[in-house]
Amino acid sequence: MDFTFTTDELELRDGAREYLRGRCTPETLRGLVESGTADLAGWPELVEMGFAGFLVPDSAGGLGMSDTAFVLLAEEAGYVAMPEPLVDVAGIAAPLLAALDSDAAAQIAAGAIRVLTSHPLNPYVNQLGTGDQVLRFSDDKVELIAAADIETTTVDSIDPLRQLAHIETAETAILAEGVEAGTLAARAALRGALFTAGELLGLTAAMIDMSRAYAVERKQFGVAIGTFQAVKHHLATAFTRLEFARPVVYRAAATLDGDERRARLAVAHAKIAAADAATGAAEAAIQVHGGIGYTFEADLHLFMKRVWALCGLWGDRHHHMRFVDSEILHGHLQTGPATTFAANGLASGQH
Amino acid sequence: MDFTFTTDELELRDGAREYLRGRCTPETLRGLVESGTADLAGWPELVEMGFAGFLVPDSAGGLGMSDTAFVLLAEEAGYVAMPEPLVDVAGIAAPLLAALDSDAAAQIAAGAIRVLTSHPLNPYVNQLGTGDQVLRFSDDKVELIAAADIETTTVDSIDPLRQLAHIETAETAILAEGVEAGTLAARAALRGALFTAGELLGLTAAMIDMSRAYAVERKQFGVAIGTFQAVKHHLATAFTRLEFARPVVYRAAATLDGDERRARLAVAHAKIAAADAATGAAEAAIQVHGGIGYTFEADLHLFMKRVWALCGLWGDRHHHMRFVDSEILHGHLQTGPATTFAANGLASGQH
Amino acid sequence: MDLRYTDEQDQFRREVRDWLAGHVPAEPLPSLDTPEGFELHRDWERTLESGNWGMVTWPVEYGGRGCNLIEWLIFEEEYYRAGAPLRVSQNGIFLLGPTLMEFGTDAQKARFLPPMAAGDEIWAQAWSEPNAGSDMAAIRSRATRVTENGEDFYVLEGQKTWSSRAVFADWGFGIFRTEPDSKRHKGLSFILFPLDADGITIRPIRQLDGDAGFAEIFFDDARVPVANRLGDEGQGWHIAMATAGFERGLMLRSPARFQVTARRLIELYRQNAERVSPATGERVIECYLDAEAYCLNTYYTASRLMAGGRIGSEASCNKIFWSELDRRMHRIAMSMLGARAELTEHAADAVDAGRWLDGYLFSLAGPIYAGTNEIQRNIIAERCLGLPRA
Amino acid sequence: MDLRYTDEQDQFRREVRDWLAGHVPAEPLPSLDTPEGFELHRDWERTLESGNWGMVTWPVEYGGRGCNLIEWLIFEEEYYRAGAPLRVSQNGIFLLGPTLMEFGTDAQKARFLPPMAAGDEIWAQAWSEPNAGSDMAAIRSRATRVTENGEDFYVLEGQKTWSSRAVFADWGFGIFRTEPDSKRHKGLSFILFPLDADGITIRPIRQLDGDAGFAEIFFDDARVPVANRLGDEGQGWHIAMATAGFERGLMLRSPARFQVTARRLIELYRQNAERVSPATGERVIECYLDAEAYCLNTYYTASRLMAGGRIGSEASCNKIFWSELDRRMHRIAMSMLGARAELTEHAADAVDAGRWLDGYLFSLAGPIYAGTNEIQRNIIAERCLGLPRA
Repeated sequence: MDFTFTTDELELRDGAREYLRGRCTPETLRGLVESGTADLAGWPELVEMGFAGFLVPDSAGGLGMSDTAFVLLAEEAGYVAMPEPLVDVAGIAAPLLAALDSDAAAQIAAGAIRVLTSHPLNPYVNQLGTGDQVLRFSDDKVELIAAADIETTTVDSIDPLRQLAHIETAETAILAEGVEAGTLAARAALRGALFTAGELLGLTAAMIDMSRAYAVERKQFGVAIGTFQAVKHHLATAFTRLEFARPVVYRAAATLDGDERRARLAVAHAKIAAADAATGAAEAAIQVHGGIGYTFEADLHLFMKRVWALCGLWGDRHHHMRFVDSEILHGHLQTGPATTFAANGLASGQH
Repeated sequence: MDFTFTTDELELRDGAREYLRGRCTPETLRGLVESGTADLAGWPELVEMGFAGFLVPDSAGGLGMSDTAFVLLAEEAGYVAMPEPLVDVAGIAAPLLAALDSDAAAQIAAGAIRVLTSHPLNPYVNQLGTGDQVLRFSDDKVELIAAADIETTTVDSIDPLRQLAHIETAETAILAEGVEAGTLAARAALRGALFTAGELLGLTAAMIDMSRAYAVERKQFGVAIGTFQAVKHHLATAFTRLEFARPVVYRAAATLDGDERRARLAVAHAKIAAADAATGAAEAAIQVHGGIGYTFEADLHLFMKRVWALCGLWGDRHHHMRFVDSEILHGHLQTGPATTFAANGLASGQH
Repeated sequence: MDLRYTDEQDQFRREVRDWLAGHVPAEPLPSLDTPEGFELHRDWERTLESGNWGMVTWPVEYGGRGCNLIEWLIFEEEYYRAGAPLRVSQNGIFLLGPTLMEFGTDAQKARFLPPMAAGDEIWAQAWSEPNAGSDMAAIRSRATRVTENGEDFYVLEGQKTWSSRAVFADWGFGIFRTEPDSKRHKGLSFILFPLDADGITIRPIRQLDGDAGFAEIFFDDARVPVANRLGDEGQGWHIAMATAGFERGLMLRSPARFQVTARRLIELYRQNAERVSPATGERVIECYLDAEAYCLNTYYTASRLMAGGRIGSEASCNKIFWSELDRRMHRIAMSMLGARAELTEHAADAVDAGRWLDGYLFSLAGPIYAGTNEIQRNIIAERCLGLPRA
Repeated sequence: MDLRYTDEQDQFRREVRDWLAGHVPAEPLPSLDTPEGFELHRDWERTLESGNWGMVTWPVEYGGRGCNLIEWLIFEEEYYRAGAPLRVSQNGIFLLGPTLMEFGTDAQKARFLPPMAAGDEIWAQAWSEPNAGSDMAAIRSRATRVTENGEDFYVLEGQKTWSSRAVFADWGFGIFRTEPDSKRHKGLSFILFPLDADGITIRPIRQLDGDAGFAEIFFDDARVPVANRLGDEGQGWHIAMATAGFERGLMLRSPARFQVTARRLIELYRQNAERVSPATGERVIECYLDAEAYCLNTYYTASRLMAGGRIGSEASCNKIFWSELDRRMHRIAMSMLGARAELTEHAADAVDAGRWLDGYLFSLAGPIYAGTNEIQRNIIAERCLGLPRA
């Protein structure tokens, strides 16, 4: 039982943090918003940082890192509200293609291609650009489709850095069918929800930090508003929720490959906890900011909007809550002390 | 459309208030608790004040007041945590017996007898004393039973001023049977829930007032704790809930005799709103009081305990919420602007 | 207590309902924070006034019908029931109008009220300044009195912000420091100014949805006649507080608005009942009950006011209640929209044409504007409950 | 990161489980706040110690097993899983014990730790004073150093309150002003005193359930040897803060406690599923998830501490989280009990022998004691987030 990250993982996280906070600043995002397009010209640099091949095995030119470590990376991407489709490409498509022994994994790691995802849980594809490919999951097929073969309709999101599209297509390359396809789609959904939860943790931390900074600087009634207990308590509550959501998300990452139902339950908890923390923090943040938080002049809006979008992705709160309900209230999963890590240990009365 | 109390009603309320706050002080209650029994020797005085016959017609020696006015009286009784069974005797039994042309109504008004209630919604009879009678409601019978004919088992409540008993009996006088009995039981339930909601409003106001007084007086960190924003906000929130629960309860009283389903819905709302306000105020009050609120040394505990008891009486939150659910989400009752007072006016699209 | 409408009240309701049925635009108007939408909303105000519905509670002489508060509530119920457009003139008719009635001279009333009711002059509020948000007394903008060619003027200098409607409106009102070295609440005066005056510059502020719902107003040697001052010199704070009272009080957020939202929320729930989590239905019911409670509380207050009562600091409870209810209703709706919650009105797939998202954005401002809910809770604690100031 | 227990950990769990299965009383003990219950709980502590389970994390020399934090959590899980009695010695073993290890002399450790682990000396805490509740630095009780017959004593004067266990316990600990005119955090010393000493009077305080769960302690010329001082003179505040840190930190409320409550809540829901409102199930699930989160957070923190990390102000988050979760779980349970919620353990009809009511009462104290949650939120805001003090 060791619930810590390795030094390697933490160092990679620190490197990613330094890089992302330097490159993907609020000013950068503001520039992208003003230019009316999420310019993704920065992708090659992300590839160079090793992000694209983060989960691709060494043998295929990737970093061969763990899902746990990828959660840390997703947190950092969330913290800067990074617009690039990191979770799609590097978190879902790359390791899945690698597991299928597809050359595409190595190509992703090398930056030669970007593969996005289309999944029944998500009605749209995000950030689809010329030259990209789409891994499309459905009940009985997993297909790889070139952007060139796709008819798209643009769909407008409140998040100015999300570029959504409906896709329609006929020409596809089928990667898997039948039961295997269902298994792959379920796995993609788990990873999608887990890593999105990671991004939400990062967004939450960012909103708390920017609200804290504002509360220290902004004066009303002759003092910094951060001296008011109501402001303190809004942020302390948001901070507490975040502190307690983190280990929930990390646990889900660490047990992703264990017992299937337990993994599904852990991911459901992770998505619910991270989304609740993020939604609450967004409302606390705008309340602390006051009027300025309601405008394009503060950075906050970009982060709140991303939160609202991500809450609905890879299964919303209802979707995951219904699964927990079916297992806990209406199923037979044991609860209580000594059951939390049950599938990995003694516990749950086997003894 | 006139949503105000009459001058008469307000004057009666003010008289009751003055009387009750003078007679039923926290010291009185404390004495009753220490003596180990809710001494109800004060009942004749309540009769003299006209409380027992409040809803009994003039012709039978009562005050012939309205249900609306009785809610105000129940509020005052709640404000002082009065232990006597006012709602049972004067709010439910007396008017029901009067409507059945029973002599018992006049006897209640005159103080000759006290009639308590036993109802399927409430497992116990409260404050049953020698010489009292019990109006027992069941699905198909309404019976009047003398205490002398009742076998009782005492049941211990956390509220030291509630004296509960299981009752069992064979000898009864049947007042109504079949459909009529069902109607009477339903009416008793409406009145019970409504007037209990009134008591809860009074208890809520009392808890807010005593917390306010404590917050002004108690010093920590060199200042009155009422200067702290967290304390202010706890009480402001409780006060706001109370302000918005009051008209809900008053509306239920004013429409008790109107359309049956609407009346039932209004009472459900009243009980839910008053119980929620009271539960929230109790938690705010103990938090503001700190340790002292957790003891017998402060008055607060008597009021909190009464709240916890009353929340479960005459249908708990679940019971009433399920009714609202059946009407609003799963029924066809119209909602939206112009439907609130619908059964009394144009509205709901008849035009 | 009699909660039945009178025949006259039913008759009035019928009249409103019939008129609205014949006049409310079939399609929702574009946002009033766009140039096109603003003018269409102004047209709607003119249509309303053509039926003499501009502001029914005002005296007949100022374009009203002299309705009492219960009739006003009936009007509002029918207005929201009919899905009629937002009132682009709300800063004027709901805030400045009542203030003018109470503090204005006869000349001011005659000059300003009729075009206000007619939609010919749309008003912007100018309460806040960059350093005077929730701390409204920290006002720095100055109005210096000068006489030129025998005429008395105020020269306005300074900056206002969060001025709603200011981008497209005709007139603005706000308080200015008329006594040079005065502090806090003292030495302020309430002044009306045309937004197209020389020396006034408007800088639109883009709000969450991208529209310019409010603006900064810069004053640089802008001159207005002394007759544009409402009330006495130095009485500005007192008048502003009365106006803010109207804002927090009965009229700004009539219950019908929230009852419409609750009804739509019930519909949304029914459409999604199969996929949402078990608690959702009850959360929706709680919203419905609270919208009802808000309606009941408003009728209760209106009845008491009509019987000679006064509204006091408990108006702060109103502000807290409706703003938190509105945010909660939209939060629940957003949750039910799931992966489509992020879609704007421009997306073909957007549920209910993006109104839930739009409403959620708007609801987030509720606990902030017109005095944050933190300030309102302080007011309740200090003025209604007598807790000491810090 | 590897969230599987090792074979050794599984083996340890088996050992705990087997021992408890053979020793935990079949019937729940009476409340430890009654004379009879207190002694039965003390007996249970002796039974525990007989199996060497008194305080497994302590070094072997003081009656422990030198277990690490993960083993401690496993022990706690099995302890709560077995339904074993509350720890009447908790003020000693969880608060004073760790403090003694850190600040005590070897002689103090040898004198006090073994009887503490054995249940032979039960400790009461004496943190608060009538005017020093959440404001712990407002201590007025004095300890004046005197020498008589060549021996050095402290003469204790003053009053402590909210002293849990003090009615029946053997020893108490608290901080006293050793420097006469010192202010606030300065000039305080941490002193241990026998509750039966001359000059010490205990007045029981009746708590919500009617039992005397805590007491006032009056000191009137009570003398204790100087050797009863823990740490240096004047270091009292520093030591008390460390002790309070333990109280808010990992050990006082181990996750198993809340996981048991969550499991019982799920059972209660299943028994009442037909009659409760639609949202109840999801509210129960949210509690279950939060109890899991609390468990996960504890393992996460324990792992970090074992890897050399330190626990800081974020311990205040713990206090907020468990206390609000506990109150919420019991509030929901009370709601499900409906008309039987008011019944005490003495009522034959009481669901689950009145434990829900009892637990609800206890849970209401959670957000108050060990520093109110308001104070905890201030600490988080100021120390974790760097917001300025008022």
